[in-house]
Amino acid sequence: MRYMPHTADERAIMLQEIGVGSVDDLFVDIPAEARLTGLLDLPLHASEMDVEKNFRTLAGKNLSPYSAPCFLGAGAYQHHVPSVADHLIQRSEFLTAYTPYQPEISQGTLQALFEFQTQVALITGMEVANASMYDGATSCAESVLMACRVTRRKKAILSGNLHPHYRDVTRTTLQFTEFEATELSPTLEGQEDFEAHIGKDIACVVVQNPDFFGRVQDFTDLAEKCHDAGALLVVVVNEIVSLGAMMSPGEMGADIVAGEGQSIGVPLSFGGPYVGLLATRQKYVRQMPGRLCGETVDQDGQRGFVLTLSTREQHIRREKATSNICTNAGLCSLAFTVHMSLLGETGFTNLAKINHSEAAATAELLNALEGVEVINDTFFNEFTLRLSANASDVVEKLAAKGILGGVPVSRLLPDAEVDNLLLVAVTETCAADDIEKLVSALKEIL
Amino acid sequence: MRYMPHTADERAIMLQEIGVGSVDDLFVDIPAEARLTGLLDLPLHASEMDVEKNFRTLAGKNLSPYSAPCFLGAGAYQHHVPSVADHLIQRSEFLTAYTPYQPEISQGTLQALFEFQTQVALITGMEVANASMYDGATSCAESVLMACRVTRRKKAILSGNLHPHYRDVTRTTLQFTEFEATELSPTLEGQEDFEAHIGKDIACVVVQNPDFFGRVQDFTDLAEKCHDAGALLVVVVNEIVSLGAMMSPGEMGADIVAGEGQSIGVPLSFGGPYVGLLATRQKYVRQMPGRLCGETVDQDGQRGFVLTLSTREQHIRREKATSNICTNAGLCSLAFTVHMSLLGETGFTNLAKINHSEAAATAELLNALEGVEVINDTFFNEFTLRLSANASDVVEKLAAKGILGGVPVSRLLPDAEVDNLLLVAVTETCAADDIEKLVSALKEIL
Amino acid sequence: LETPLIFEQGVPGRLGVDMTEPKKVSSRLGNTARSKPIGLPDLSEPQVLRHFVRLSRQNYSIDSGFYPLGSCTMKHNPRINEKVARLAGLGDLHPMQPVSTVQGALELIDDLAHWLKTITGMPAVAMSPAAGAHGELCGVMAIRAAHEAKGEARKRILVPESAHGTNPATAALCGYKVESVPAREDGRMDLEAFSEKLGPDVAGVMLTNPNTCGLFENDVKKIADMVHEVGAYFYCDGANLNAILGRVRPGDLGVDAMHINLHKTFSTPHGGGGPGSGPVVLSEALAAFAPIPFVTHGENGFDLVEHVEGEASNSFGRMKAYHGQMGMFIRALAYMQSHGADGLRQIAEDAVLNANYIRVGLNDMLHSPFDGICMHEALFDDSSLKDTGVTTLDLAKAMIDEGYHPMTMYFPLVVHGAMLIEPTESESRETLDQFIGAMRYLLNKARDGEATYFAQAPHFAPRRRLDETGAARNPILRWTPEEDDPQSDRTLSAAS
Amino acid sequence: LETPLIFEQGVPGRLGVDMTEPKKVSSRLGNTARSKPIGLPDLSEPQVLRHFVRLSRQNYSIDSGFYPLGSCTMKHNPRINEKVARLAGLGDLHPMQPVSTVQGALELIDDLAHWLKTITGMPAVAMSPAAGAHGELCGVMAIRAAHEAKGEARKRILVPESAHGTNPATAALCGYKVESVPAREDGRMDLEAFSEKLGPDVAGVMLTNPNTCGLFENDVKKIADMVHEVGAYFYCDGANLNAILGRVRPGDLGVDAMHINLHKTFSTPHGGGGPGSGPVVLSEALAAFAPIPFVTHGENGFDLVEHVEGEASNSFGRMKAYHGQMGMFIRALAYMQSHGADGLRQIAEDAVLNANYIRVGLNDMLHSPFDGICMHEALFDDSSLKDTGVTTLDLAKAMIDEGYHPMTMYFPLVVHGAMLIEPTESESRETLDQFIGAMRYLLNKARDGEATYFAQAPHFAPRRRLDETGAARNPILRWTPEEDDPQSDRTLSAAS
Repeated sequence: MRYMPHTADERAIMLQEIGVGSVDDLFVDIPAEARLTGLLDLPLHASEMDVEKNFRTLAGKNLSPYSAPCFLGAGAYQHHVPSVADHLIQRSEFLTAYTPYQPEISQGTLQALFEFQTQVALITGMEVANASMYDGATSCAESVLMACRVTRRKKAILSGNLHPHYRDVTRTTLQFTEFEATELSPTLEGQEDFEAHIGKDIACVVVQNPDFFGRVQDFTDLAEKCHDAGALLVVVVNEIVSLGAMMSPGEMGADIVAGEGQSIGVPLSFGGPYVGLLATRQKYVRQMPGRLCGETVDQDGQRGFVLTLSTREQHIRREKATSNICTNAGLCSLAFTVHMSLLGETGFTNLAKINHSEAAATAELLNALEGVEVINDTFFNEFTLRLSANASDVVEKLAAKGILGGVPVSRLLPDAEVDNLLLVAVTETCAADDIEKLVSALKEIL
Repeated sequence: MRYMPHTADERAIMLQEIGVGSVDDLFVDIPAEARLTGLLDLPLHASEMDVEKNFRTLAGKNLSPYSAPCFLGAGAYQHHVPSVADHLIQRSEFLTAYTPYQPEISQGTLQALFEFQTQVALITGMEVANASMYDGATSCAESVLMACRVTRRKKAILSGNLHPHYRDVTRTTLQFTEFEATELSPTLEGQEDFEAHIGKDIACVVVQNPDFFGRVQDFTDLAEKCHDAGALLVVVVNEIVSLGAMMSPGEMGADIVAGEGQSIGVPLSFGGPYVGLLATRQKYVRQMPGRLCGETVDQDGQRGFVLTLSTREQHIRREKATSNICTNAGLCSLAFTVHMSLLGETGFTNLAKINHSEAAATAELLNALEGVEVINDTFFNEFTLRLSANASDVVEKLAAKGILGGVPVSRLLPDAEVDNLLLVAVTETCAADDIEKLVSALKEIL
Repeated sequence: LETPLIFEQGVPGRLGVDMTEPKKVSSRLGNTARSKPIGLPDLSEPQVLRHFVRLSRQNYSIDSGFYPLGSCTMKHNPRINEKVARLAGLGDLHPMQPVSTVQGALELIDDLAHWLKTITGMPAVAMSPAAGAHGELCGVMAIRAAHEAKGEARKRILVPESAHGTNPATAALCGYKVESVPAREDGRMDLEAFSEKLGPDVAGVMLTNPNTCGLFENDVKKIADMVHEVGAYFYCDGANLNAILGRVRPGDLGVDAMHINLHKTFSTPHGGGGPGSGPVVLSEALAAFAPIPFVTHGENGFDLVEHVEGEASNSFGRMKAYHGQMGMFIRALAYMQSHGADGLRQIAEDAVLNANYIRVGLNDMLHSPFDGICMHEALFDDSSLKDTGVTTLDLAKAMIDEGYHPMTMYFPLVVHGAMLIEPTESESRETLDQFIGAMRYLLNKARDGEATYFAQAPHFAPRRRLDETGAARNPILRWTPEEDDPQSDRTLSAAS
Repeated sequence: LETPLIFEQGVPGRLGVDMTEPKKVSSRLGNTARSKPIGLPDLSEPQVLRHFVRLSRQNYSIDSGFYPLGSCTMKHNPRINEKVARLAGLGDLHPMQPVSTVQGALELIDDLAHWLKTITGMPAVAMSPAAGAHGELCGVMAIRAAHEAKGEARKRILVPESAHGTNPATAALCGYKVESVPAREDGRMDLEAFSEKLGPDVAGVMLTNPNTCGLFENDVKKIADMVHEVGAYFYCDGANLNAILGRVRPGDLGVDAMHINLHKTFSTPHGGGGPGSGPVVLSEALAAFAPIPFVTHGENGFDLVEHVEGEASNSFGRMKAYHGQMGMFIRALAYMQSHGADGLRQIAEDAVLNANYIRVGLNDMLHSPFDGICMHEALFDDSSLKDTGVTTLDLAKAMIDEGYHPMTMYFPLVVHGAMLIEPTESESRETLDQFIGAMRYLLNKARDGEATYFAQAPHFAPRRRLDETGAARNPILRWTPEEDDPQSDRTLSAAS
């Protein structure tokens, strides 16, 4: 086996040094009746060549969005990731390093995390951010827990237009705690009436911007109402590119931003691993979950970085920790940092403008089709269509033509009466002829 | 432009520091009438995303041997290259380093070259090797020039079964020198009669093993005859994997080995870049072309490596240099070294055995088909078929079925009457079902 | 050479990514358009590349040296795994593609599930947890859901003293009271104490096996029986699965739930802290409560169950967006296929062999708190350093100068000044011999009274020892532009 | 940490690559089967990976720092080029596939040829030369073939003193006598001397433009006319093409042949010494003599001409196996497309801007042998170091300690103690300022009489100065096993 160095001779010598007769003697603590004697019922070891073939075969059974016009969004977005980002996360010193608990030999990872935290704070308009969470949905759930700790209250209000997965995960996370969530119903039109629910027992209101249907809103008023009631406003952003063109949640008065950072630097990868963002105000930092990297100096007075505030974490606080989360999204946050560094102010804002203008132009084209209506008054790079036919059927027909035409709303909201609704995302990766193909295919189908 | 850092403001400041009014002032030495005023008639700059798309489109117009059963050889062989090799040559410190003229900060490249030279010397059975040449064909031509320098004679004899490209390149290289080559005719059967040509004016005899048709021979006798006449024996090896199973040229008495190292570590890449090997006896080292890495010590007595014997090279000897070659195959030789290190003695010899046994088994299968005859008495992993039809036609028909079935001999030897001959190579990458597909397709076609 | 922060570099207007001009269309952003700058620096591509290459060179990594890091299973990370994870048609799939267009992806998940179930001898596996701790959460939620389905409202979870901190943190997140069970003299859980704490209000026990002292809990079956007898469930922390692959199946030991750290045991890799992936294998008793989504196999190929209804009606819910850490699944499956049944068993054998080789190589100079054979990691305490003035921390930092990553220190908590060394199966005997030699050299040096040398270590790292206390007291968690009002700056970084 | 040779590691039988067992078949090797071991070491995959990662960390590279290396054009190497070169269907094509299955590959070559012809304003290009020197060989062979076709047997090639050493070496390989033309005071070729040497037996002139002093030969058109007047051809060494991209086309200057170093101007990259690629653009007069193979475009798409017959009947022959350095073609084309017509021109402008910025930043402390504006590189001589006891070499080695690769030294030969600095367009003003600062610091230090410091430099590199003389005197060009007879060992390494 290419990954293991010992030859039979070496093993024999080592056993002798240890003073046992056989490998079995090393496993005597395993109850005799449970010890396996034969091999597991699995294939034997395979060469690298064969392993590669196996995966090529599996890959061949999928339709790659790289070879098909792709208009899929619903919380995960196809963007062009510069090759430098993927190259760098494969560098041995990043890829195969451990969690930077030994700062003297981990400044690379640590400084990159410090830069990540700063970038996330800047784009969200918040004061601080942590070193990443699993994904946007878990970040959302953790934000609610955090808001409950901060306010010492037990109830959260979840917007009906929060991504259904985020709502599900928050519900799942809260179900065995002392906290609970009031979930509003999805609404296609008009504002949600949060006021009716905000009371002195409310820890936070959770909204999403752009929301699940793609609409964008200014939540400044809501933030004020929350603060008046002593509650926090949690703003979820799962298309982080939108922040290049939109007012930041911080500007709107958000107290916590829970974001999905996949759009920047991270491949779609069938849903994971992604990179959860969590940003907040400096004063809440000790209630914040997850890992934090801080600036300090070494013995010689040189600037350096360390993981810090670990007293919030499980290693020390155990059952009193702020959260049970122990890892972060490591390489994904590094990819985010590299991609964001490449974009810079100029690139990030321009990318957002391109996404928005392409989406706006496409929406107009589609809206002009018979049997298609764009229901959004506002949006960033994703909008909802009402079709004259069942959206799932249409999507299947498009797929048969090699087009990934959108996400049927009913796939995520099966209980709502939304069978004809289709989410369509348009990013910089949609070329003019991709859009043309979609338009003409929809013409044929509808 | 993402690769260039200056903004317009910066350029203006820099021009001011330099003391000129405009960029044009930096180009005043160009004759006015030749200065370009507008842009070249070429597309404007493109984003990384668009560039990637362009190349995906081009790639889509080719049939990848990864997705087709592939039996092509004729001097270039598909082998599985471990992912570690390709990963390492992409490491910044190898990929973006300059030629190691500053040894203090180039020990990585230098030690790898020293290891390369040793590996090549070991597998060819020679005493020393250089740090690589452009490819096997140029290495062959340089070997002839070297033999002429060593023997101070002017004539070379080229086997008729030398790869036609190698013969062509040698002819091209010699054509304007004082040296000349006698080219024997290709022969499908029997031994070539070198003796008739070896005289006191002959600098070297050049043979290939396995030869162009795939046959293998022991050249020990020929080496003796050459040495008796004061000539050198040059042995060309373009399927270097064969050396894992065969007597080395050194054992046979070769004086120079010119090899193509592509099989180890280097992708097919439509013919280049490859890695030329050149190995010889220590006593001829100062007549050897190309770069050499040698062991030495630094000021503190630590072992280190440097480029050495540069007095043979153009920087110093100018028109009296041993050759005009200035670069080596750098990254390709590194890939070779990594792959060979992974293989080791056990792996390299086993790889050769697998190639040979797969080829032998396939030859038997094919020989049993109607209209197919294997003409080789001996071979390593490639052999020649005599078909009952035109080989080029058969190859086109196979390609239409998605099979890369072999190389028609007539593509390389258009003048010989060999229209029905097909070269078939079988390596470890040919799976059982690939071979089955070839067999059944040939059954259908013939 | 010092590497400034990315924010301390760049010039406004410089480009690192080329793009076309945005189309001119009327904005659909309503009243939310951004009016203020963000404050990101503009750099060219070469600058960014060089910045991160330089940063990386300040890191230690497995590819550059040995990591004797107990409890972390820092093993070789094969490059083929990275390669296949990036294949077109795998790495680039959108999670919401029609299932008809992702049959290969679903097959892959199903295939990985099969390997995990076979390796552990368990009937079911929940694939979506995103990391080990997330897997723990999954397992304990399944336990709580199972109790609730039976109408039982149990209150307590028992956890051994030596447990990872995530165990109690997880139990607390599921509303359980955590009770700690002491260890015996031999480093295993005290069965008597355990038995005393066990009762009808205990929901489950969370045990790591092999435990964090590197020892196999040889009473594990008895423990399982006791747990089941009171109607509780047995959660096994799978962090140390590496030691027993192919030698024993947790399912045969009575385990009800166990998470598997794909980034440890199956090398997906660590990546400086993530991403992880923590599928959870479940017993028959808990299988019905598994989270959504999961893959099923029907007439028309593979399908995804994405909602809590029908066959998922007992599911405790959804743990993350989409279907799991696919990128890690690909790498783990490639790793498993590469090893096969024979290689997996060899992993465990060589990991345990290597740990014992180190134990024996050092046990005349370092004291083992527990006698006899260890599993995949060798545990020492700091009694040998007594009176030398050198602490476990000092010794660990001195290892850096010898070219090694420090071992795990001060964990498990049950051992004084603990040093936990896990070599993994990846390392050769030469490397182990060199490491043992270096450790012996340092221990001799400590005994020779060179405490100052140790207190100053590391001497040759990119940084000397860092002021971690200061960092925590006055947390500076982000860069702030200098031109900002220094007052507000100070407020920002000094506020608690 | 020292890195032993790969041959000093490993244990026989260890595996770095897994394979199946060979089929049992009767051998077809005749009497050539290997009977002796080769002597290669056996290592595991992690060992090999770690070995080369460690080696790499002893290298300087563009990605880690600035390379002010004159005449070498060490610019940014984009990663997208590496990515597209590895696409399935490009990087994995076999050169002998039926042309019907490689239409995209042939289109790519044709497309690159179009870019090269347009950039240089030349009607034809030979794609197959494998490097710059190989390209020179191609160009001079075409010149000789053209003369021979006219029945002329010319004897001499004229080369300026400042030429790269490959120029005379190449001319010699084509059977020409090389004559050197001196430089004028202003660093350009002496036209009078040139005119004197010119005559009907001159086959051609080889000129580098911009020349190796970093200056544009402003008489170039006159030179071309003079050359053509005597029936000779004008070869231009394209090593410094970077400086004039989009500002002037060699074809408009009367050039007959010029090689293009794709690994320099188009960044394919250097790779520690290769592989290169050196296509040669040719004038109408020389086009017919181009080497085989070449791509043509017919009714059925693209085709390859692979033999010297028909439309290739004047070809001087084949220069290498197969069709050229395809891997480099892909990277170069990606680089060109990324820049476009506007970016290519910007390259030249910024490269020249940067060189002049350095020239001006140092010219009060270092002496420029030639006055005025330079092109893409700034040339200094060592007169400023006179009496300091510091040589150009010492200064260069001291630059290593400041974090820089040394500049090019002692080239061109026409300048005493030459220092040739080529920053390229990739570097930012901040980097140039830092570099100028470091150089000024060192020059002040030299003037302050710290010659010993310089003589000892580098102090902080992986190695101190190496004994190059010893290496050449007693060349040890390979590892030899220690168990070998020491006598034969000595023989091996000491023989001349």
